[in-house]
Formats: sequence, structure tokens, C-alpha cells
Amino acid sequence: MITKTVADVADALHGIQNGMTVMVGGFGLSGIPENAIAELVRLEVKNLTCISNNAGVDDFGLGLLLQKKQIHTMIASYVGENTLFEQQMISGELEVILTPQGTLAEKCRAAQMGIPAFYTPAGYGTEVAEGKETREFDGKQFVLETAYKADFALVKAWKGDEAGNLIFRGTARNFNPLMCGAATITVAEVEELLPAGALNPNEIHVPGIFVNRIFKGIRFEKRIEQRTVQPK
Amino acid sequence: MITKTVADVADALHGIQNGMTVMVGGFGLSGIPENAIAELVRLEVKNLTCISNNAGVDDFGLGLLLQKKQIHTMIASYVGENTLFEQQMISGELEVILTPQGTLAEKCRAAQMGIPAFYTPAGYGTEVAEGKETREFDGKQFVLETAYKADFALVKAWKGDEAGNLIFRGTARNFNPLMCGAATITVAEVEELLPAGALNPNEIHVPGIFVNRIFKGIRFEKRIEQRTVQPK
Amino acid sequence: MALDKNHIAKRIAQELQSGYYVNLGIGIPTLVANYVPPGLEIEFQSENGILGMGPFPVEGQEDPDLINAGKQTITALPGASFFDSSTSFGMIRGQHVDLTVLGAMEVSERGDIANWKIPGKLVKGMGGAMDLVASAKNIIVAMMQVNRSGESKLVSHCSLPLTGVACVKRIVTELAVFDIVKEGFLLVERAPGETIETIQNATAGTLIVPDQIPEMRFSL
Amino acid sequence: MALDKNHIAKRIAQELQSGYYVNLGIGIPTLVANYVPPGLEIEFQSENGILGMGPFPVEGQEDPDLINAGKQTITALPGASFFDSSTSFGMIRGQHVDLTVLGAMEVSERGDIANWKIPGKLVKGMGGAMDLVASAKNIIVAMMQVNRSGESKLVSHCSLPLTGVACVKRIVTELAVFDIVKEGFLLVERAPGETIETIQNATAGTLIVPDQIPEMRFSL
Repeated sequence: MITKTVADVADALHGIQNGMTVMVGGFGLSGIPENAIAELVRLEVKNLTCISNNAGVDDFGLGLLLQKKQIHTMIASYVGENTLFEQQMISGELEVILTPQGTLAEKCRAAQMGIPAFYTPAGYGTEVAEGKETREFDGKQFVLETAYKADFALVKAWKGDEAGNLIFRGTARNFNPLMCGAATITVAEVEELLPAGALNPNEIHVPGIFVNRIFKGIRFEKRIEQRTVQPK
Repeated sequence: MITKTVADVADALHGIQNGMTVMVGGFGLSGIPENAIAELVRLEVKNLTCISNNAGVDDFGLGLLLQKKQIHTMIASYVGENTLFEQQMISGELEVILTPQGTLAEKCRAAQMGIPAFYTPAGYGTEVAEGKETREFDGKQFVLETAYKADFALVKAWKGDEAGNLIFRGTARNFNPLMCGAATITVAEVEELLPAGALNPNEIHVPGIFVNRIFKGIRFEKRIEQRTVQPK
Repeated sequence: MALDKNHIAKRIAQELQSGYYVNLGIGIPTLVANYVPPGLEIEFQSENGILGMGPFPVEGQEDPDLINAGKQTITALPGASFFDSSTSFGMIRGQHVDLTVLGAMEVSERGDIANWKIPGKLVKGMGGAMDLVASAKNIIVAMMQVNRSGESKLVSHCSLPLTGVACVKRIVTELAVFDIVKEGFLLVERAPGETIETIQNATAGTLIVPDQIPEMRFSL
Repeated sequence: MALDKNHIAKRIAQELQSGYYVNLGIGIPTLVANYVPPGLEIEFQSENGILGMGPFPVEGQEDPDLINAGKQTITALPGASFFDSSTSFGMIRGQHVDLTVLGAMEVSERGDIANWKIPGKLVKGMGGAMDLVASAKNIIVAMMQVNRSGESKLVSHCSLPLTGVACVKRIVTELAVFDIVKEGFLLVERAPGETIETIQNATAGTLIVPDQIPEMRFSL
């Protein structure tokens, strides 16, 4: 067994530097690597390119990095619900590259799986396809999209083990599994860190080979963005 | 909930016809859809194109279809261990298209996921790449491979539910999940068929949307091809 | 009587067929879930990673690990499954999702749709909309027929940046139901009491008016 | 003293480093697992869908749902995981597997490998070999240096259909260890007692012989 456990978030983010490209898991505020984001703030690394489906809210998630102006370029599919983001985008401080959500997911998976490029119908005939090769297959038009690679991938899982195996919970899974192994160094923070053998090998969502460093997160606020309920 | 349960293997294979393309899950004899294969023999459908990693052994797996000369074209990565296969290939009765194993897997997944084509390094500079487009990405050469589609996909899972959700066991998973939804009709046979809600939604390997018909297999021999053991 | 958003949702619910996997966009489309005809086997997919999405949780049962694509807390029904975003969009791209209902800012008479960007205004992003409209077999647009400035959203050519081309099959508004056909917007049904003239005035693109135009019916 | 297959495997085991994920081909490569130096953290991957592969099961514990790529019954070690074939080859293609050891019929002096097809003879298929050799960062070939007809398998140009081009990094045979360098086969080590002449005679391609050629050592 190859041990992936590191002591804490500081060890987990060792080597991160200004100007790096960082993938960050999560959809909205669900399944985001809260501990790693807090550490990025503490480390004050700047000029980051972040690849993440969303950009958090003003005071949580990637919004915390926006507050400190640590992000130079944001690659995302949807960036609403964030006034800081708007201001920095409008002022030109922040570069934004919008990518269709399914394409974003597949571009991360492609990097993970060693596929340099693939064709997708998403964005054909729109400005997303500008400058990209298009091609017809079976009478339908597709756009060539290339893999996204990063220096660090920061993901959050529910359970993990020393071997780096991960299990996610509910819809907090989202982009997290696809970013594992899509970066030079993949850092996973988990709610529960277990010894090897504690997880059923049949139930593992991400095999440890895709994870370089794993640690138990100290604090998970798990904030809810839109609390919608039925009366009791 | 959308019910996918059918009564038996006969219902499950309703509509299968001579000349169709059929994907068959499994690696070696592990995780093969034994009940569906037996039904193909019984139905005497002929002139099939089979997409499967292997072609079984003389008297089991797809070898049973070879005995009856039901297969016209075999698309596989490895076809050893089968003298019937050899004879029919040498005599020209059987057409064989050999595909690298990882490419075969990804071509099935591409069909499942609506990706018409992707680039892979496998086979570059070999006869597998003949007639195919090649392209350089980041200084390395890749081959363009297109999705495999089929009329029927026949897969075998361990547990399933009425909604068509599937869970596999051990290395019997292999190609099975990738073929689900890669065909017009996906038929899953399972060892245990449970009511909706019995499976943990977090542990499902293949969501029911990729499966059209599910039934409980009556007979699973689960033959072992190479029994290797240590003395007690 | 002018129809409201709930009527539009009700009318779209009539398009549902047993066995459909359905993806509902934010806004009016979300309301369709409230009007599923009884007895139909339907599953709702949310592109952030759930199939078999149920209603909002009972108060106190909210789970931050269980949300929909609108980031709302939801529940999972028996038979549900969770999966990653790549698998989720594989369901969409691979045309396993049978019906997509979404809103629009403009729809052109050849079925182009624009719903993600207004140049000069804030751009929030396309989210999953471009994948959905490029992939789905059956796309129904649910929207009010004119925008806040009183301009028709059914146009000859979209003036806004496109989300997808030649993809919309049907449009349901507070005034009518239209199908996209080769010649333009085919008037299929009109809202109870609405005149052809009203509908024509609210349609900037080519409108095809057949001899018989039944009224929408709301059996629910 | 001529080395046997187990010696070749032993020598290759010295290439293992802690933290390596390793894929072993059928034949001599499989034997490498028997000689992992103690204390190293190594995981074996089998491309049919397991990481953390263990030894053969104790008699009576064989499980038809737990085999390796050679279709042999195996076991899973603590920390193991199972996955589908697409994920498995993603590990390989994405260069997450650190070392691939496989057999060959021919290796050329520029690192081309042929190991899947002999024209005119039965073709069994390439299995996962083409994916492995096209993807791995580090490929070691384990083989006997001459074939059954007495011909060298280290050639200038492969005469057999290729499995992959310019991919092999190192070759270990019963006679020597070679690295592929720009000029050809660089003799790195020789088997105990073997002469340069013997090695040269068994090498059809360009052999580069440095001044010092240490003997292979077998500390195990």
C-alpha cells in the first residue's frame, strides 16, 4: 500500500506558488474543499488561475480568495451570486473564461485520463466555439475541446483512507472525482480519514492512485446556499 | 421512478435480430452475461457483430455463439484461449477487428456519453492507426478514435434494482458499466434484483437511466478460467 | 384571461410521457415538477449529479450534500442515484435524458436559443445550458412571450449571443404553444381567450397560422 | 552461469521505488511481484480493474469475481479498489501508473517494441499492451535475449508489426541490462560471468559498450 496521508492542510499544500493553476472541486458551496481554500487565503498565494464550476459567494468558498484578490483568472461555467466577482470582472482585475458545465467536467476528466482532446456538441455555433475546430460526425456538428491541466487539484470527499481512496456523499460529489489526477498534485480533504482496508474496495469512487496527499479537514461549515424546505 | 424490470431473459432480448451489433460485457469469463448469451444461442440469431473484450472459451461465454456460427464479426482486444475462434478466423468465416483494450473501453464510454470521437496515444505508429487521423498535442502523437455504438448491450451486474440501477462486484465490473447506454437497448442481468430504494444511491455504479431492461438471471455458473491458488 | 407561469408549467407537464427522464431549468421550468400527471413514471435529473430528485426536504431535514443545480436543498426518491458531473453530462450529451425544459431570452424561427448573455450587462455564465441545448432530443422552452421592454422574444434571428443553434422543438408561453417548423413558428395552441392578433403582435419572427388552432386545455 | 527468468525478475525488482504503481505483464514480468524489496510501498495494478492486487488466494478462497488481466484468481490487499476498464486505462493513459514491465518478441534500438502479432501465425490480439506502451512513463522489457530459433530479439528495426514506437526505456535479459539511448542499446550491466562477446553476439542492433560494465547484483 502506498501511503498518501499528510499531517495537515499546510503539508497538503506544500509547494503551492503564486501564478499556479488550481482546480477546486464543488458545485456552488456543496463539496468545496473548505480547509484548502482557507489555507490558500492564509498563505496569500496570488495570481492564481482557478478552475472551478463556480466562484463561491462573497464571504465563502472561492469568494474568500476574491476578497484578497488572489485570483487572476477564473475558469468556470457559472459565476452568479457573487458581487465581489462582478466588481473585479467589470474593473478588469479578474479575467474570466466561461466554459459550458459539461465541457468543463469532461475537460477535467480528459486530463485525468490522459485524453488530450475530445469532441462535444456543446457550444457549437456559439462564441464558445470561436477559434476552435469543429467537425461533423453522423450529420451533427461538434467542437474539439482539449484537456484542462492544473498544478494543484483541491478536492473534498466524505470518507477517505490512507491509500488515498475516496468516497463522496450525495451531490457533494460533482466535479471532485474528475479533478483527481488532473493536476500534478491532487490534495484531498476528507471528513473521515480511515486506515487502509476500512473502505469496501467495491464502493470507492476515486482510487488512491489519483490522489497524492490526503488529510482530515479540521473544519467543515458546509454552508447551504439556497435553503428550500417544505413546512413540517 | 421509471421501472425497468422485465420478467425474464426472453423479454429482455425481445427485438434482437440477425445482423445486429451486440456489445457483451465481461473480461475473460468474469462478469459475462451468461443468461443473455444462453438466450442468444436459443434464439439462433445469426450474423452478429459482437463487441466484447474477449471471445470466451470453446464451451463457455461467447464461445457458445461461435459453436453455432452466430458471430460474423468480432471486435475485441484479445481472443486467445479459444480454438473454435482460431478455426473460424483462419477459415475466413469470422471477421476479426482487434482494438487496443483501453481504446475499446473508451470507445464504449464515448458512445454512452455522447462523445463522437477522442484522441488516444494507443496504437500510434502501429497498424491500428492505419487509415486513422493522427495529431500532435504537447509534442506527443495521438490517434483519433470514434465511438462504438450497438443495437443491444448485454451486461451483467451483481445487484440491481427496479429502476435499473446497477452495482458490480470486484473485477467482474470491467467493461460492463461502459456498455450501459452505448446501445439502443441495454439489457442488464443481475444476481440480486431489489426494489427501488434498497440500494444506497451513493453506491450505485451505473444509474438506471443507462439501462433499459433488467432481470434476475436464473443461472450463473461463474466459471473460473485460470484457477491459481496458494497451498493452505 | 392571461395565463401565468404556473399555467405555462401545467401545459408543459402535459408533454411528459411515462418513462421520461427530464431536466428542468431554473425559473418556470422548475414549476413543471408540481404538475406531473398522476400515474406517470417520470424521473427528474439535476445536472449537478442526481437522478430521481424529489421535493424540497421537510424543515429541519436540509442536507448541504443534497442540492439541485439551482443550489436548492432537495431530497432523493427511492431509486435515486448520485454521480459525478461528467457522468451527469454524459446522460445529457448521450441523449439519455428525454426532455429538457428551459427558459430563454430569445428563440429564433429556426430554433436557435439565446439565454445566457446580454452584451454590456453582467455575464453570469452558461452553466449547463449549452450542453443541454446541444444534446437533448427534445427541448421545450418555457417563457413569457415578451420581455420587460415589451419586445417579442420570438424573433427571426437572435440578436443576443446564442446558447445553441436549431435545437428548440416547442415553445410554451402565456399566449400560445408553438412548434419550430421549417417555415418558422407554427401556432399549435392558443391560451384560452387569446386572439390570433394578440399572438401575432407578440411574435416578431415568422408566424404560421393554420386554419384550426385549438385552445390549450388544463385538465389538471 | 546463465540467468533464468527468476533472475530477470529479481533484477527488475531492483528498479522498484517506494510509491510506485506498477503494471506487470504476463510471463516473466509477473514474477517481479515475488521479489519486491521489503519496506517499499508498492501497489500493483491489473488493467482489468484492480489496484492493490495481492497474491493468489489460499486454496478454497478463489473468487470468480476477482481475477487479474491474465484471468488468474487473485486477492485484494487492504487499500485496494475496483473500477471499470475505462478508469483502469485512464490510470495508464494518464501516466498515473509509474512503471510497466512487459515481455517482447522484438525491441529496436530506438525503443520500438513488437509483442503482439506474428504475420501468418495466429493473432491473439494486443489486449492492453498498446495502451500500456503508448502511455507509460517508464517501460521495462523483461525477456530472453534470443528467440527459439536463436535469433536476437534486440534488433536495428523491428520486423514484426509494432506494438508501440520509441517507448521502451530499459531491457533486462538473461545476459544483460540495456538502456535505450540515442545511439542504440547501451550496455548497462552484464549477467555474472557473461562476456561482452556473448552479449554482442546476441544483439542484432547497435550495441554501445562503455568502458566499465558492472555485473548485475542480486542482493535478495
